[in-house]
Amino acid sequence: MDEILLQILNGLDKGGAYALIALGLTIIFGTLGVVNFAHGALFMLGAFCAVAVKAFLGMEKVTLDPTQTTAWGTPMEIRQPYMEAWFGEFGRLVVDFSVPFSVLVAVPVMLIVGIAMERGLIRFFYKRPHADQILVTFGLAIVLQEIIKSFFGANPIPQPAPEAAQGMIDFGIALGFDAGNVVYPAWRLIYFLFSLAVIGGVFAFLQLTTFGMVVRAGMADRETVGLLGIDIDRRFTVVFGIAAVVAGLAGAMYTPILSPDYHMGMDFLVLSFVVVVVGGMGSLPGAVLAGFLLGILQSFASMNEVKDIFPGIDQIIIYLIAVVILLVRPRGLLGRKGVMEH
Amino acid sequence: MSKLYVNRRGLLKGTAAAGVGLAAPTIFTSRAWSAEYMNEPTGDTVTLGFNVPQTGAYADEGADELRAYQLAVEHLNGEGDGGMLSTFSSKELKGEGVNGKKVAFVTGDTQTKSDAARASAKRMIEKDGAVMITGGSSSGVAIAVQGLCQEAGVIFMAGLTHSNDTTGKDKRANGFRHFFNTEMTGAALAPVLKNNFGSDRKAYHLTADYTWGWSQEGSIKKYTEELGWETVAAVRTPLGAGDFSQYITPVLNSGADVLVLNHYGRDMVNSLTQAVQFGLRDKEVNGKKFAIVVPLFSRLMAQGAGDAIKGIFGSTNWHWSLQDEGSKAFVKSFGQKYGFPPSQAAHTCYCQTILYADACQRAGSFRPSAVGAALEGFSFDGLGNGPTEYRAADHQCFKDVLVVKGKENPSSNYDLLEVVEITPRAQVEYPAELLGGELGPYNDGA
Amino acid sequence: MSILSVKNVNKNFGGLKALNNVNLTVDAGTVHAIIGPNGAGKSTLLNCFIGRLEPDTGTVTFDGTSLLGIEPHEINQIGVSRVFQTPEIFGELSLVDNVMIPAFAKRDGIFTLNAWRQIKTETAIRDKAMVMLEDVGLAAKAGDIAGQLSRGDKRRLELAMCLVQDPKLLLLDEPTAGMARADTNNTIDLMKTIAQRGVTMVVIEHDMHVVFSLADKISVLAQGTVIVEDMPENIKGNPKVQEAYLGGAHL
Amino acid sequence: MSLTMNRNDVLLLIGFTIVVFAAPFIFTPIGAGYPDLLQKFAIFGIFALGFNILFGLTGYLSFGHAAFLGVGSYTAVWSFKLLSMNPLPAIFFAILLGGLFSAVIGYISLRRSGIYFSILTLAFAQMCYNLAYSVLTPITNGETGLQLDQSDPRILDTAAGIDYGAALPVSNFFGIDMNSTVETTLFGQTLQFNSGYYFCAVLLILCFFISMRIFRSPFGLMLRAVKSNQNRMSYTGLNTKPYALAAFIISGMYAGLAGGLMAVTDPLAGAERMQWTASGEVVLMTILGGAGTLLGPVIGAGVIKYFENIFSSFNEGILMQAYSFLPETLQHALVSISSLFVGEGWHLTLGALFMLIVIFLPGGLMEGFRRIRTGISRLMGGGKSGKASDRASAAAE
Repeated sequence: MDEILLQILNGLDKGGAYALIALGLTIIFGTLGVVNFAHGALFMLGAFCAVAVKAFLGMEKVTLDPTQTTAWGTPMEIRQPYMEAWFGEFGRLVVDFSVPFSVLVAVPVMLIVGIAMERGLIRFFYKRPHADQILVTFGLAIVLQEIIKSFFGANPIPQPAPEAAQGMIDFGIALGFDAGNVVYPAWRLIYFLFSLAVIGGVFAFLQLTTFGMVVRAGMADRETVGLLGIDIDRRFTVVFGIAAVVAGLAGAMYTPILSPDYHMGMDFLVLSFVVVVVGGMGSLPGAVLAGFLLGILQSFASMNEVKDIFPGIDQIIIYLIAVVILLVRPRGLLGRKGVMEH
Repeated sequence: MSKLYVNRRGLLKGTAAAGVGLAAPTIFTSRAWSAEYMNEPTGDTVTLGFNVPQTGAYADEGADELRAYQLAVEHLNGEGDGGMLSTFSSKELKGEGVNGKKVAFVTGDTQTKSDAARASAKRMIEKDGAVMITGGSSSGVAIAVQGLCQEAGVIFMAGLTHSNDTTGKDKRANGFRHFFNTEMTGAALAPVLKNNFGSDRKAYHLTADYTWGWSQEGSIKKYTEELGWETVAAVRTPLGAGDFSQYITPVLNSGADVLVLNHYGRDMVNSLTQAVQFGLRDKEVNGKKFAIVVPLFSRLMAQGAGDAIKGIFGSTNWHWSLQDEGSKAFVKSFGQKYGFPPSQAAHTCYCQTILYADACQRAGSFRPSAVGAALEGFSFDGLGNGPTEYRAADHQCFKDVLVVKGKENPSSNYDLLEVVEITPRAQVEYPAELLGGELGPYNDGA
Repeated sequence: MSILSVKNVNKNFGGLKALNNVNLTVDAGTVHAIIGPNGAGKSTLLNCFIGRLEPDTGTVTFDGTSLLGIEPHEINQIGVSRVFQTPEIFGELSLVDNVMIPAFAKRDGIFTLNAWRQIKTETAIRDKAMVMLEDVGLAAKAGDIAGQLSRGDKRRLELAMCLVQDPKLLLLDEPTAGMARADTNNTIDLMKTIAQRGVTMVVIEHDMHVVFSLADKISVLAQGTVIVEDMPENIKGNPKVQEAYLGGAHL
Repeated sequence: MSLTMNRNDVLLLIGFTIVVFAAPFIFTPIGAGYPDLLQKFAIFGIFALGFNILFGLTGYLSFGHAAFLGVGSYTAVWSFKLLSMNPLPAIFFAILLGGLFSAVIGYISLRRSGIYFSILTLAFAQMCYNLAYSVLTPITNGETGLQLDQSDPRILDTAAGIDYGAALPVSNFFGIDMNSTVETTLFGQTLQFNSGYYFCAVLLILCFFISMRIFRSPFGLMLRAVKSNQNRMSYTGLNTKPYALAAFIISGMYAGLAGGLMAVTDPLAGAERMQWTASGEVVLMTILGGAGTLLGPVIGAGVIKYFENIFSSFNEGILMQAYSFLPETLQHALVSISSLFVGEGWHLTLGALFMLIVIFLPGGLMEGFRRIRTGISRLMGGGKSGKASDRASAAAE
């Protein structure tokens, strides 16, 4: 029982990340009709916002100590972070909290990236075939990740969670389990709650604001909204920016769980497409539902008891679910007719 | 039908079938006749092919390998401070190139994919005339390229490849490995684990679901079970799983008190970081402190895992903090050129280049069979691993193995591992038959 | 002699009764118009003939074969062709290709793996297609890309695509919708020629001018039911029809 | 047979044949004339040609065609191991298995269209890849890849009394080893004529010819109709599904053949051939060259393989040489800029190339050629009239 509970937690946590990435992707699909193969790269850029913030906050003052030499004969470098040198203990704390801080940076940065991408490139591709959209966004994704690689290298860069969030939370006790039986890392719980908050924020924005209403109307029927004399294009620019922010936030907060490297976007790309399609093209609730569903099923499929019966099931579970769902429900869980079918 | 064995440069020297071939029109002058073996250098240079991952997850490791190769070529050609040439026990190389020829090199990108690595190696052999291929950062690629070099008739000096199969089941006469393997890791690590954790332990394995992972899992199981450890479970994880939480949570309440992560590269970075996140490093089970073991360590992985590496045991082929003369010379030479110490991948690649060059010099030829004969059974010292021997039976180097531990208080971003023990060579040696496979005959490509 | 007979057809969408016990008989060789106010169920009825919709109850029989429960392409293969309200053509292909495709379908059936034959040698099919394009007045544009045609020309093209199959029954859904008067008159003339060839036609039309110049018989559909079925000259004065049109919310 | 072809098509086929056979002459000056890369050009040309029959004609975007390539490779290697080192049975079974797999996967996936179809094919291919890498290792030899072994049975070869001795056997077409090369020097260039390449080349030309026949056939017209308007197609009495499925199977067989040829030229089959990135690669090749054009996919395949193999091989040393005619400071500056785009940076060049082409040449490289051709003919036309007027004025004198 505790085992299943833990796997559900794992699934929710994973699902949170899947849902966030898929959410942005499906917004772009639904509103702009663009197949965005650079969406994984946006996730990666978000993660590197965290890397950059940590690198910035952790900038070190380098002094050479002539009395000591390195193994290769040059004077030893003495490094001290400026933040620590200037602000002492407080400075250390600031560096320690670099990942949460990076969220504040990621929002404007990703918004700008998203808007620049839409204005500078994507908008010329609204009327082009999906194949062209795939080629151009895939090319962009490669360019973005190569740029990141040339700055940060190919190796994963550790981004620890703040010390305060590095421990485990034992909430099994509250549910009547023995102490220590159902414990879960604090940061992962924070990530799950964070993903819920972002998802909630996006939904609230689309449901409650007039801007959101227009966007939803645009998702339903772009031409009609255009006929109403609303400048839908301007709004779609912002929509793209929002999708980029959502992906970026998902990436920035995920760094303590998965040390970021330049290639992580590609690893999430296929998965996020599967999530979106399983949820149903252009359906926001579908993307969220599919994200959590796939996360939880993936966790269950990895349990030893399951793997004993179906060896290798954890390798293919995501794809298997995708096939089954698409064959049973032609447009995914909550998809609408006619979106992205041609 | 008579035996037909025709090679690339060899004209069709079969029977009647020869007429079917592509006879060269007379206006062409063919140089195919003169070569005695594949890519025999005819000018005043000899070309080596450095095939390393430049894109993909191991790009940084590949970049470090390439640095080492460039350094080795400099030293062979008499530039720079000579590095380990001065500490190497064989004194044949004088910094005047090899066999009177200057050493030149070409590079290629393996992408850590067998197909791409073979394509790249083929380019270097077919187009650039490389007489030896070296490099790589994974066993799948090493075995694939080794097979290719055997078919083409050039020597393959493996880079970083840790699977038993490279010099076991899939060994080839034209292939040589300086790096150690999972068998040696198991033999070296087990006694240290016993000293530190006792002989009454319950181990839980997480294993990357491909040949290297299985090989590693098998070795560790074998040697730890000999010590009296019990293996609670061995779970296979998909390559590139990213988030391993669903594999780690079952460890929590499994009763195991040791977690063995048979992962490498990004998988290892992620699984270790996440295992520490789940509190496994600080846990107490069965009244004992929980332990995490990572059988194969590398500095780049340690950098990726950050603080999670502290106190974790593992093994490595070489580490720059070693204080023997060879290591010191190499670290000095590498550090002065690039500003930071070399990784184990860089070290093994450097050594392989020097060993190859030395063998050519001793053989007085670049002919694969002659070079191979010079390498077989060759005993040497001064390359950072103590007395070492290239065993003739499987073309595997036998040397001391380092058992390392993540440092608690690293002084720099490179000083992440400390050497706990140097397991002597005698302890990690095994009979060549143990791992099966056949070397087969050398292929000179002509 | 009836070629199409519709008996007791009902179709509900949710709670809405789109077709309520519709009965209809189309005689061979005649032009049968279906008129009625918007929302009367005309298009729904037509969709029941071609396999796009399945009625809840009732039968649709064409030439002795039931049209229910079979695929659209099978319905076409037994001789029913359809012109759509918005012309459905192959927009990326040339006009002659557009007409050759149905000609191939007529000759080779629903699927043939004729990958080794070459179109170039299919002169009979090409000639047939060219004749049809000639008939609809598009021969001069045979090599043009169909998507770039005017709406009227697209409709002609669609007609040619249907006619090349020598259909026994041609269904037309508002063939002159959105056309200028001159275009409409041309289309009427064209349809008259088709009618003279003996093709049975069922036409849905708003434009009474079109209806009365073509139809041999008219069915008036209102709120999902056929309220009158009669000769054109008897329809004009029929009070039921007037009520259906004038009493309805529309027009 | 050729009587039924357009004159232009005959010319295209002849030109194509000449280029393919003369490839060692043409590609050696740009560093791509060595056997392995020429083989890759031919093999991926076949792969892309087949993919284009599905994607270019019907518009169904499969993201799983690498699975059939992988199946073809595994089948061919198994044929070498069990039956004979002759490539004919190997490619026969590779095509057969490629066709069978594509029939099954296509039948299921074609129940959906658009992106749903793409994701279904992707899912199937990823399942094949993941299983081949791990659980199916007894059949695929997992990460290491399936290789030949001295001790393989090779029933047919044994029956025919062929003994390969202690060395690893080489695939062998009735006495011609697939890795044998004749090397000659012409105008200072070393040209390599490789039998494996010419084996692939003949098949490439055959595949190109078949593809041309399909393009110009009623069947090909129907495939275009599938892409254009499926609604109209079914109301025209045509069943779209078997047409799409037939295209899917044909392209699967092309992929199987390509996979088989990879094993023929280099007897090793690895799982990563089936990964989604490999499927994506053929999509990119096709779009880059020009989807729906006859020649485009072959060109796209060539460009991508050229970048992968040649651009990745440039290192600083080579760049320094290339710029050695320049003053030293300029040389260093140019080397450091260029090295961002070559060597380990070749991905960047490829990504940028994708973007530039799709932005400026929506129809792929073929559109670029078309534009150049019209540009030239306009120029030539202008030139001619210029000359004519010259002549006129000369006459006036």
